[in-house]
Amino acid sequence: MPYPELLEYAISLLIIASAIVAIEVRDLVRTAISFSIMSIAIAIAFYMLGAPYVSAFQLAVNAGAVTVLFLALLHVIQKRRRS
Amino acid sequence: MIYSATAMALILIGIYCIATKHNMIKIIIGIEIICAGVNLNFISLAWDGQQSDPLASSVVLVSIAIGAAIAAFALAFVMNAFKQTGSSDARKLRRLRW
Amino acid sequence: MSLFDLVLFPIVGAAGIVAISSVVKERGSLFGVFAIASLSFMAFTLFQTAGLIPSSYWIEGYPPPLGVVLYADSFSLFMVSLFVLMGIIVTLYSLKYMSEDSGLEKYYALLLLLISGLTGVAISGDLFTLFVFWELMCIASYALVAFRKDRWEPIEAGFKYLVMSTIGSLIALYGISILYGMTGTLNIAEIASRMPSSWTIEGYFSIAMIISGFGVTAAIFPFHSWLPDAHPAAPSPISALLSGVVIKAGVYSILRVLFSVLGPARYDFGTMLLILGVATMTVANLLVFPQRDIKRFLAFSSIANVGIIITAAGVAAYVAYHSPADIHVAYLALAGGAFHILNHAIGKGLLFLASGNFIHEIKSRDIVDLEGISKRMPYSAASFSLGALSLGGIPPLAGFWSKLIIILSLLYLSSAPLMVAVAVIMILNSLFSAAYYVWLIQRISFKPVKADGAKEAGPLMLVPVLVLAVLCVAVTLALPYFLDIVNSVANALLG
Amino acid sequence: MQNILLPFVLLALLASSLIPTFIERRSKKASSIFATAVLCALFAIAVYAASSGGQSYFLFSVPFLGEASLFADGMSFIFIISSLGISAAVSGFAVLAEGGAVKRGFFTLFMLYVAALLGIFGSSNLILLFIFFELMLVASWLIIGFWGGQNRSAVSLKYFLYTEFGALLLLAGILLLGSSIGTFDMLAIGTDHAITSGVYLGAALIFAGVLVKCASFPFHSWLPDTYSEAPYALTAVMSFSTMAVGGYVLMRVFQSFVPSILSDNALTTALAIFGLINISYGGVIAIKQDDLKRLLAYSSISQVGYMFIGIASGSSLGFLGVAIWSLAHGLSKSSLFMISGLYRKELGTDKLSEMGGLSRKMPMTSSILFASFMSACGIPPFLGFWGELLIFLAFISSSIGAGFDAFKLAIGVIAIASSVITVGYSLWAVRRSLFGELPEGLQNASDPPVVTILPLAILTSSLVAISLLPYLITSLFWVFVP
Repeated sequence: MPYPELLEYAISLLIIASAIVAIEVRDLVRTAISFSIMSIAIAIAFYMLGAPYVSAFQLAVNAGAVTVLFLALLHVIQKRRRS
Repeated sequence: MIYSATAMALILIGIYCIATKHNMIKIIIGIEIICAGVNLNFISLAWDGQQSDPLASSVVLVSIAIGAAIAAFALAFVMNAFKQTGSSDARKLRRLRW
Repeated sequence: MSLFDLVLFPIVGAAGIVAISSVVKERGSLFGVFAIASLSFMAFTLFQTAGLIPSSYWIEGYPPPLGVVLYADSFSLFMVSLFVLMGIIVTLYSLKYMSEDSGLEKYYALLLLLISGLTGVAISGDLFTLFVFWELMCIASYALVAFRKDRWEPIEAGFKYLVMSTIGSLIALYGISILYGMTGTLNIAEIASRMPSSWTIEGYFSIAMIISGFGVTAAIFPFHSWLPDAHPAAPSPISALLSGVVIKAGVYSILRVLFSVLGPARYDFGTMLLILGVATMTVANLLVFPQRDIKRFLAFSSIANVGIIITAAGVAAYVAYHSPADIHVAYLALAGGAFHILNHAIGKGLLFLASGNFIHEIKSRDIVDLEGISKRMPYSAASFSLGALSLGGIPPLAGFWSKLIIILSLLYLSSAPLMVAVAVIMILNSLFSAAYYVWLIQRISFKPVKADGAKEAGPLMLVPVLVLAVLCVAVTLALPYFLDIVNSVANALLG
Repeated sequence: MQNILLPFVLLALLASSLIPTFIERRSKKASSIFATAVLCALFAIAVYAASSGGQSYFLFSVPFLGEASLFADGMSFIFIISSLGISAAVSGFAVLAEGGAVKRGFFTLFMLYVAALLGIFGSSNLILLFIFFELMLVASWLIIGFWGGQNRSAVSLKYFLYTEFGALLLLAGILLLGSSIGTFDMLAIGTDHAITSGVYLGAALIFAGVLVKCASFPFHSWLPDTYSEAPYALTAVMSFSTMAVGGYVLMRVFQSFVPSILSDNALTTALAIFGLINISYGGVIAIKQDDLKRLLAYSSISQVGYMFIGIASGSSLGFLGVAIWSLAHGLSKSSLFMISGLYRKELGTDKLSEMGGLSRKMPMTSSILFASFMSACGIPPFLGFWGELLIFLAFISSSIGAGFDAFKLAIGVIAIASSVITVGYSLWAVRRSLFGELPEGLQNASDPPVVTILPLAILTSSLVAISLLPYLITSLFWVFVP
């Protein structure tokens, strides 16, 4: 077996834990960050499963672009709400 | 196999989130979590112990892109709804019967 | 000319519209004409393809089972012809109906993308291509539902539609991934041949995922709740397209995956489909009665009609699994279901466009405000009544025949108590639908006039409605011809 | 025998039904005159067609339905000719009495209605029959909805729902029967079929559908409302058609598809019991009515009973009786309904309590009214007598012929006895309207011109004429298509 099983369990746990944090935490910025962590963990899982290109794409799009999109939206909303 | 289980857990978490949360942004996060779960399932099923099937990789690449597009689209809806109700709470949108 | 052109023409058209719009601003009708032109090219291609089925197409150097494959049999072409027909009629109708809106280049481009996505779903030869075009179709329809984004209703309905439909398509993708895990491929023909010959639990799990996933777009009973919001919120031509063909794309995908991939002889999904179909039509028919908004009224009736189609598919699958000796009944039932797809597309398109004429004139969707409108808008109202009678199942109009075939196939199996029960429920449902459509016609025709200032719609809005009304009648006159077509559809699905 | 006449009659009627709407712009009277002319001409053609014997004409073939033909044997021809004749008389009366002042589009729907009737009586395929059945329903529903009385909206919906319910029962029965036997085409039926549960259930469902359509006892409540709200021209034809269609469908299905079911005791006894209930129930309610139109409506419910008893006899003699009875009922009821329309127009009322002594003021109308009521009672010189005679003769002989059945015999005897009720309400209505004191308001009442009531006179005299030459019908009835 090329990878130790323990690491797989750890990463699965990280994915699930960060997903739960992402939906349960009240602050939306933390939600976005937690979502990003989940995406990174999934990217690691992709890499371990022998799909390095997908992993890179996942990092770029989900952990990067989508999270930035969320943060930008939150920023706009908060700015509007203040004014 | 463990990643398939994780994928299923992610899908359930996502559905739970959409069913119970009222914030529109949380709902979109839920959709993205489901999307991530489905992708993970694909890749985990493509792995036979030695190598990964390139077919699944190409599917997941496109699927990630589609997920991002949906997120962008849904966030545009949130912006529009926010312009009208001044809130991102989906309960403000309950004039329609769900 | 190849299958690929079918999908390509509308996409190129959409790109062309966007390109033109950067030069010529705010010329809605020009974009509309452009859209009609690209759809006409598509129809032309379709005619050329029609003789060559079943045919497949793949990009040079990437043969199946790995590469992207387009595949068309008679079921695919049947659906594509419906999409093109409704697309052209709706675009023609939009020329006048949407002329007061702004951002029409986006409207027509999205309309073409929607048609392209629908077509792609119908002619894809592997499940991955199907999913890609599915998402293209979904995103285009979200945008079109929320096209009038400065009002609250389209935004809310669109968001609700987006959330539910996206979950649905992701769940369907999950089901597809399980199929991939079982066989290691996504090509439809390849999966079918690699599938284990007896049933497995994963197979049933993926069936459940596929039905509930695509079932959201098809508006099957527990997942239907987005439809009565989204269809009324859209502009009338888009409602016609959504109710007429987009929900049929969901039905198509369910049937394609269940029948061509999983196989009705291996898996017993017939009972499941029967229960879902009967529940869908009964619930929706009961929910039609309290509606006072004409478009919600029609939307609920769309759900009921999907229930009828799903029931027909359920009968076919049930027969193929439980009593293969009676397989001719399965062909009959599927032919009835396919025929109902056609009739409902024409009829519901007609109803939504005709009600669009009323709404355009009196600016209200309340049925009370529509009372007696037939005195002022006789042609629209007469066409509306024709469509309503057809969907209410009054012979000799089209809707009667499809219901008749389905009920007949149920009664051929009258030794099975389940089938008799379904037949009874279906007949009761026909009574319901006839009742509420007649009630609607009564309000529109027999009551004293409420909207005094209304006058008949202009030719650009009237012609599409009249064309559909004529089609409603023509289907009856050319019944043997259409029966041949739906028979070949049933053959394509059952092999 | 392939013969073009029958499809010609039907197609001519369907095609010309659109014309009245278009020629109305030129002259108000034109549409009704046109309709009358077409109906009269087609009546003549139909008579000629009947004289050349039974016939069929292949129309089309649909894979799962089998072949569909237009087809007429003697039984069909009796009904076809009578529906054409009665509707011609009714539209003629509308021209003469109303001066053609009927609303735009009325005659289009009216001719469609008649065409649907012809289609029902002339279809060989049960599905085709059902289609014409629904066409009849839609046409009459639209007529009531557009030109009915005050209450038309609610009544037309009630009418539609009841009849649609009946039609769906009929459809279920047809489908069940057809799928059990294997064909819907009565010309393709081979030998007699075994009575399976599917066939039995199908026959029972068809019976239930006919009960609704004929407004038989438990499902009768739509009929009085509909008859009193509908325009009288439609009511006059409907009084013939609802009953004739029901009887024809039962006879056709039982005789052509499953003859052996007519020897099934349970079904025929049920028919006879429904018949008995209808005769007495409808008659008793009719006595209490004050409104002439409602009285006639309840009397129709009562008359359906005779028809059921005739069918319950299960013999050709009984069927002949039913055919004659339907014709007699159609001739008399349609002139009665037209007279009630005339009363409403001339006297301003058709309440029996506000009438009386009209026999002196309106002798012609009164004699037609009297003759029609007498025919309904089955008094000899009128055609109703032959119908009633044959029906009871056949029923009684069926209950003692094949083995003595005391229960059925008792039903027959009670039915004969309860036809006294028919005589009762008829004479009571005649007494109240034609004799006694003339009320103040009606001192100026007088007969309309002779020309106006000419159609009524023709109907009534044919009641007598056919009664004196009954072989006109009986010889026609025995014609069968090879």
